[in-house]
Amino acid sequence: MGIGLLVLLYLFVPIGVVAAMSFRDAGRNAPYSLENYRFTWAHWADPFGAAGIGHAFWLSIAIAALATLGAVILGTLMSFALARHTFRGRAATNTLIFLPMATPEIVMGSSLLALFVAAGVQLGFWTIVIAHVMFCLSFVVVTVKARLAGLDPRLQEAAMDLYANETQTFLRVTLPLVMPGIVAAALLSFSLSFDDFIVTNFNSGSVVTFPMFVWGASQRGIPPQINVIGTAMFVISFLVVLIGQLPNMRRKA
Amino acid sequence: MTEQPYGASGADLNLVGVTKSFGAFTAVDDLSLTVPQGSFFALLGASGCGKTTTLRMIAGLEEPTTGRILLGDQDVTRLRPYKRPVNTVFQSYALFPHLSIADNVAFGLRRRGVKGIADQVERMLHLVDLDGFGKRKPSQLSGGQQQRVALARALINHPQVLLLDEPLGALDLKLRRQMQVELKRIQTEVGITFVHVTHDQEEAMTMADTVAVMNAGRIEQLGSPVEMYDFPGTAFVANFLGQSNLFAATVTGRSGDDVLVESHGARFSVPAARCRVTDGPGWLGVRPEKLHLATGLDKVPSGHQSVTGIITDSSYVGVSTQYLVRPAWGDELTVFSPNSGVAAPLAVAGEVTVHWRPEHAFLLPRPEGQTVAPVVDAEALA
Amino acid sequence: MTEQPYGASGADLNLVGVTKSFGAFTAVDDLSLTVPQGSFFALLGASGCGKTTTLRMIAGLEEPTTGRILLGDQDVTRLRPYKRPVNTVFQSYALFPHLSIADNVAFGLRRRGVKGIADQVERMLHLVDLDGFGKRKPSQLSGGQQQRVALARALINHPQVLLLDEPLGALDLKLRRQMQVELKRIQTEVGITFVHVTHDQEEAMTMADTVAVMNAGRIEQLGSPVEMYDFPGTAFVANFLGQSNLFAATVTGRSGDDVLVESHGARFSVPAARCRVTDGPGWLGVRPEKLHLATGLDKVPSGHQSVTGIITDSSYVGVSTQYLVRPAWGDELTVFSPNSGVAAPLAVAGEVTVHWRPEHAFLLPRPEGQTVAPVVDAEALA
Amino acid sequence: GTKPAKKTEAEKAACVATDVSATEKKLTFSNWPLYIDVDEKDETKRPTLDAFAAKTGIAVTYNEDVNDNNEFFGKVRNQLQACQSIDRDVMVLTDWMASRVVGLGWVQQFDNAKTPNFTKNVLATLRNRPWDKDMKFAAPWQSGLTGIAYNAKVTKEVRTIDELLTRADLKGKVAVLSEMRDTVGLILMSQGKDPGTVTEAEFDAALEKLKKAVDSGQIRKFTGNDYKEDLNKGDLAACIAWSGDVIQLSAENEDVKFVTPESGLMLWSDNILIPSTATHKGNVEQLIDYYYDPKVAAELAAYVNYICPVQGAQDEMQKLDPDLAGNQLIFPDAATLAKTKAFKALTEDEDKKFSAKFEAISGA
Amino acid sequence: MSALGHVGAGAPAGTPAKLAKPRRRWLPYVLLLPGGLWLLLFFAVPAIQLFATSLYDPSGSLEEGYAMTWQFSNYADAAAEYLPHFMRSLGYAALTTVICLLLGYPLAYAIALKGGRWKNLLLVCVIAPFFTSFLIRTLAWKVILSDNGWVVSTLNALHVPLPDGRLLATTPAVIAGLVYNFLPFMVLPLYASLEKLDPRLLEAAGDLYARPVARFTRVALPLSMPGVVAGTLLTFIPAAGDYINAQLLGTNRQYMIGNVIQSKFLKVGDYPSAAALSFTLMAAILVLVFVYVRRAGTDEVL
Ligand SMILES: Nc1ncnc2c1ncn2[C@@H]1O[C@H](COP(=O)(O)OP(=O)(O)OP(=O)(O)O)[C@@H](O)[C@H]1O
Ligand SMILES: Nc1ncnc2c1ncn2[C@@H]1O[C@H](COP(=O)(O)OP(=O)(O)OP(=O)(O)O)[C@@H](O)[C@H]1O
Ligand SMILES: NCCCCNCCCN
Ligand SMILES: [Mg+2]
Ligand SMILES: [Mg+2]
Repeated sequence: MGIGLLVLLYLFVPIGVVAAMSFRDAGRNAPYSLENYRFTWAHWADPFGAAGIGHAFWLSIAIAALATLGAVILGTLMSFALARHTFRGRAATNTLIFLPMATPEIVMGSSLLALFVAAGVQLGFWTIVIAHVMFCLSFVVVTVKARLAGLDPRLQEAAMDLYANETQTFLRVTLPLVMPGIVAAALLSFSLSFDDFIVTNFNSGSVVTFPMFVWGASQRGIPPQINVIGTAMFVISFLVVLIGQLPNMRRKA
Repeated sequence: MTEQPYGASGADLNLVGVTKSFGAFTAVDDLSLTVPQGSFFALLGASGCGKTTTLRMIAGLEEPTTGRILLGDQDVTRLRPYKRPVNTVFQSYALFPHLSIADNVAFGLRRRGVKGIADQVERMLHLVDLDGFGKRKPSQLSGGQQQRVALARALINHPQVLLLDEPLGALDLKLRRQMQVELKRIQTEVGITFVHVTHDQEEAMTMADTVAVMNAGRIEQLGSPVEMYDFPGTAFVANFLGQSNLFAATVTGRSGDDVLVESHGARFSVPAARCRVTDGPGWLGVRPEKLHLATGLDKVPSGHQSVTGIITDSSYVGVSTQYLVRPAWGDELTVFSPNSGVAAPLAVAGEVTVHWRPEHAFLLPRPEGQTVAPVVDAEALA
Repeated sequence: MTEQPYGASGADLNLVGVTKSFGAFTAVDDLSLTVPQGSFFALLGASGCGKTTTLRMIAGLEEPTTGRILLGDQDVTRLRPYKRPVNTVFQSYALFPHLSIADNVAFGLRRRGVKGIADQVERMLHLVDLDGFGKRKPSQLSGGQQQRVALARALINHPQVLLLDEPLGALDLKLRRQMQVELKRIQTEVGITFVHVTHDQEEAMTMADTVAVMNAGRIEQLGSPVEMYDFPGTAFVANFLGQSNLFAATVTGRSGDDVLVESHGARFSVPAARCRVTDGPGWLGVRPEKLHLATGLDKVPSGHQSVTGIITDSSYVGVSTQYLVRPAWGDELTVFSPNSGVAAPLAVAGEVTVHWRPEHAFLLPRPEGQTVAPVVDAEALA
Repeated sequence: GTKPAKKTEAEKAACVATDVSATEKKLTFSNWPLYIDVDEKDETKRPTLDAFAAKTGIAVTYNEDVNDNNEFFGKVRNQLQACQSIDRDVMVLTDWMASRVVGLGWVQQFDNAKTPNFTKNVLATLRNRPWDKDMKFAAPWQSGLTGIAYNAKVTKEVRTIDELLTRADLKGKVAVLSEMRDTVGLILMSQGKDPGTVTEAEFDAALEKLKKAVDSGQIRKFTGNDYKEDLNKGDLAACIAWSGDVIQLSAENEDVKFVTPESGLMLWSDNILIPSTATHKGNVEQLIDYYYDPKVAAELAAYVNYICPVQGAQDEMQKLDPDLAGNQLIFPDAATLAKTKAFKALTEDEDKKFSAKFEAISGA
Repeated sequence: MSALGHVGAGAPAGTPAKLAKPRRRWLPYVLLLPGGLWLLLFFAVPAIQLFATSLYDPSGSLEEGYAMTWQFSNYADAAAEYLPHFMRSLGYAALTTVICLLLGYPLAYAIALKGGRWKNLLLVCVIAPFFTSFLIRTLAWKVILSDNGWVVSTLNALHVPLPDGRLLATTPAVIAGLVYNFLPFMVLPLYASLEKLDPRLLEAAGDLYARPVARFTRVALPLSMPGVVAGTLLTFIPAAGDYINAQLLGTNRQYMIGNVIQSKFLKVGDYPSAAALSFTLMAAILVLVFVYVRRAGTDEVL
């Protein structure tokens, strides 16, 4: 238990630094460090104050949302097929789903780039979305499949027994029950997509996502707003997940 | 789409030559069965004998390999489950964990687009004694309460047939007895056909009008519980429906209305009306509660038949005391002696005479060479 | 480090004023208890009354809030579980799914660094009738077999005390009876102290030398099963250990060795030796099997006491028939009539006289104002 | 296999995007960090650019996303080759890379008639360069010098390249540029060789010296413009750096200092280029013309402290800040220029060979 | 959120559920079609094309074009030249995985078995930092580990030996960055499998004389093996291909194969050799994964 808490603390240390930096009052060319610390609210008052940051941020949010949507829909369908049916080619499909997880991002990113270029596809927003759906897909399948496999098939039988046809059974029983798995998969996808740099960097063309903005900033001087957004993302995600969990926690309490 | 006449005056449930195979394995084997409308039918049998499979075929959750299932004169063999006027109370309740109790109960009516459900749900919850529980989630109920929700959820649809798959299996003894009374009461009140699967023969006997004992995919015997207990058809049934003392015997002849048999060197008689075989090998059987104990041969009432042995164990179970008596040939006999306060308990290791009235014995078929009665071993079959 | 003398000649297990609280809730309340070495002790009580908590404290899996636990004269209250010569057979078996049966059984010995284990494991598997199963994984065994592995795994360590937490809870009736016989046999053979927790009072009674009935964290009564059944100490025990018919009564006086009571306008007597109260309100109790039925007052044997009523239900359970009889004042009486083939069954709705011998009745304390006997409702407590 | 990337004339023509400047008053500008003037009080404002917008009505999206020539080229090459838009109307690349891009036919010509200031004011040394004889492809943005920078808070003065590459107290706290011409050029000069006429043997000898420093752990990093952060923080004690950057940094952090190595400085310039797929050529022409106005050029130079490529800017500077007008790093005189060298224009073959050797030491 | 824990932990025991009978044999194919096509088109096809690229004549260039010469020697050359980088990548990834396991196990264990009603909250704590961009976090590490930061000065004051007296731009810094960034990929699957661990089994072990250490090694660890396998894979694979940590927190003496591939693709433009390196890396990882999964004895891991 003690070690566990220490590890948790370790996870939080950099977040603390980011939060501290978000309140730091310093000039454009001041060193990025906690020395000569002066406090200010200014950056929080204007989180998108640095040129390009707001655009990059909303772009990343949009990409993550679309990629999550795509991956969750495609992945959920696939996990239903894999968890509920036996068919020829099941093993091959499982392998196809495992492979992207076993492939380093750099390999995925570069090969996809080669494809887009060869096909003459204009790199940019949509190529990023396509790439993100691709690498989130496997994680969705694994997550939803696990949930489905733990689902009692008798519940669906009970629904059919109670006059629900196949569609109603799916909508009224199966889907709500698999929902926690889907939500988890969505959260995972969102964070994977929102945070991705390597694959995105290959396939972004001239579009600048938030991680790419950060990457660029790290080379020329980091605007404090980056820390504001970093901290805000942490707090918001924490609250969202927490609120989602509240009913659950109360029940267990 | 032609809707089923839900809750319409029902008709008998008929299974005609129904067989279900899973690959090479036959789970239900050419089963034919009639369950009269409005009756309480119990299916009994060891684990794995095909009870659940039979119910699932009636519910439409499994399709028979061959054979037909009829409700009145409608053939429902290939009807999808949601089109049958049949509902199931599942072994594990299968309540929808994401829905409230009221929504669970309302589920079937909603699917059929019935209006004004709230009232019906309330009445149904009242029937199963769960007023005020509508808003809770299944996980907030105790096992017994969940069981009643499962029942309400099925009953509210007024099915022609209600299937119950070991609905009490998970409850402890006390709660189980309580629920049995409840179930029986509800069945009498609503008057629909119940097909009840259970492991517990005492449950089957207290509740059912008709009991069927299944064995390896077939019906071994079917009848009223009293008759079947009193005069079982096979050694399997004799052992499965309550306990029996069975002696390997051989018919030696006939004397008037009695069949004479010899067992382990002793001679006994059984009324011909209580014999399933009249020559060759047989099992001579007597129920433990039909055996009486006497402290000497002289104390045996006239007309009784008897065997002498040593008491090897006695256990007091409140209502009665169970004695094990070992006769000269070894196999122990079980004797239930009621603690009605009439006789004093007997000591272990003492010699006693076990006696019974010939008309309480029965003679059942015994395959040549078999000398150990077929034991009901759920494990071996599981 | 001083090792425990595993399997050394044991000594009595003593619980002295043991209390266990979870936050504000007291699960076990100032419990004192002595279990003599080598005896078979059963703990009985409704769900949630603190049985498991008691066992867990003995095993060292839970620490008492106050009080001491002694084995002989060694205080083990704060000893870590792995240092106690105590083993547990868990309710759910808790077999290690990743280990073979043999490795499961060998687990305890291995942890203690014992050599030459193979032989012992084999002997132990033989004892529980599982020769040849050593190589299998737990998931490849049936429930009953798993139960026996759990037993073997504990027994092989020759603990001074073996704790059994509803080990038969998950089995069906038939298998359960079979395992009860097995357990009792093994206990007799190895002669170590068994503390057995169960929900099933029949189980407790057949197996135990001493039974303790727990209620809300305290011991309500403790004694030999026969004595407790025959003359329970409280209405709770009377209802929990078997069934009882309890009439709200009031002591009206005394006549020699008999206490006179009045109930629902009728007058009865109970021998003073069978009265737990001698004035004020009381519960007049008679066991269902001690009640007899007569078709008229004139058929009641002299010296018997009686009540007349209408038969409202009869159910045939093979061994006996259970009648419900409603007297003038309403509350139904339960009567078990053995099917020993002596009397003919009685018809529902007929009038009968229920009678009993005064020395089969007992009189128990009744709090002023209570008119409904405390019902054992597992759900309400769960 | 794949087709050659070099475009035929016909392909080049086919690839040039239509100019929509007439209807779209905007342009996108990709430049290096620390290459534009910023309002001291409001860091989101860029005075010269804002004035340009005010004057012409053209809104400029300004991105500081060029960190290293190779890196930037690597990012856009696929699109430019496939004749796809890179969403940029201006990119600023160093001479050698500009020459390469021009050679590949990936940029469009601008109309000299529309950039009179440029034709008139560009420094003589930057006219009619071999790869852009007609001055139609590239307009120098700034020129600059490569030398040594150090952080006085962490180390004492670093005077020579040899010190940088060997001084023990600097071990692990030194960065050199991933820009081969800068790093190798300075080393060549420290070995007494002229980067303008470098031979393969000389190049190899210089690399040898570099390799020793890498292997000994002296060198912490090969950087692009990103040396700036680490130098500023003091995680780098000293590094090879670009003149204007260091002067800008020292304005806020006086510990950061620029040193002219005794063996000399590298001289280069960075050029405005219009990608062939850019759709706002007309707007860019206005931008070029605007920045070649000596007054604007002086204003910019006063902030970025690079060598101003605009004739007449020195006079304007005189009015603005006489100190700066005399600064040799901004307006070098002949004596200063004599101490600087430019790197030889490599043939494609040489470039490939040298780059590979350099990359083997730096990139991995 | 608890379902998040299932990531990579594989399906729980039990056969796939089947409803009635498969009346519509085509249904699974229809369900698989969109996702399957997506993967085929955007994963498999590019991979195959990348493989083709790896066999181009390396003397070509972007400017000149490449010729397909089935140049298998690209692989030999890549392996020969960059063997140290391969070894470093695999070594760093292995070390990272081991440290993640050592750190992640107690954390997952504490959450799963001791978390009680705080379980979900604690799990959120593990995940939430990862919504702050990975680069921002890594930059924060640069601040923390800075040569002039208080961590280094404290360690120096305590005379803890540091490589060259610093933390940043050293192997430990790169490993620390990798560990930090991949820790959740270890914790989540571990949590998922530990959550399923019946605490009664641990009690049973204690009851059977297992001391805490034996309880862990004999019961908890073997039973959480599927989680360990899934976690190690999900950590090892991306760590082996990473280049950001080495680039930001290391020097070019810490560069991993990812840095080489990245520079070949994006800076040098040597596509055949970049592709050959990519494929070698992928193959090496697949072989390792395969051997590992076999030896760990959990076949249906992912
Ligand atoms: N889908 C299936 N595939 C193969 N065999 C099956 C399938 N379903 C059931 N069986 C087999 O058919 C036989 C009958 O199963 P069924 O579930 O009907 O038994 P049961 O009588 O309900 O037993 P229990 O009392 O244990 O519930 C068993 O041997 C079982 O293993
Ligand atoms: N860890 C705990 N925290 C809080 N309350 C607890 C805890 N463990 C047990 N209890 C409570 O203590 C009481 C006794 O529990 P215990 O498990 O001993 O009951 P039991 O007699 O074994 O019941 P059952 O027959 O249902 O197994 C119950 O009300 C239970 O809710
Ligand atoms: N901050 C602006 C730096 C510009 C550097 N240009 C690259 C010159 C390469 N020799
Ligand atoms: Mg069944
Ligand atoms: Mg318990």
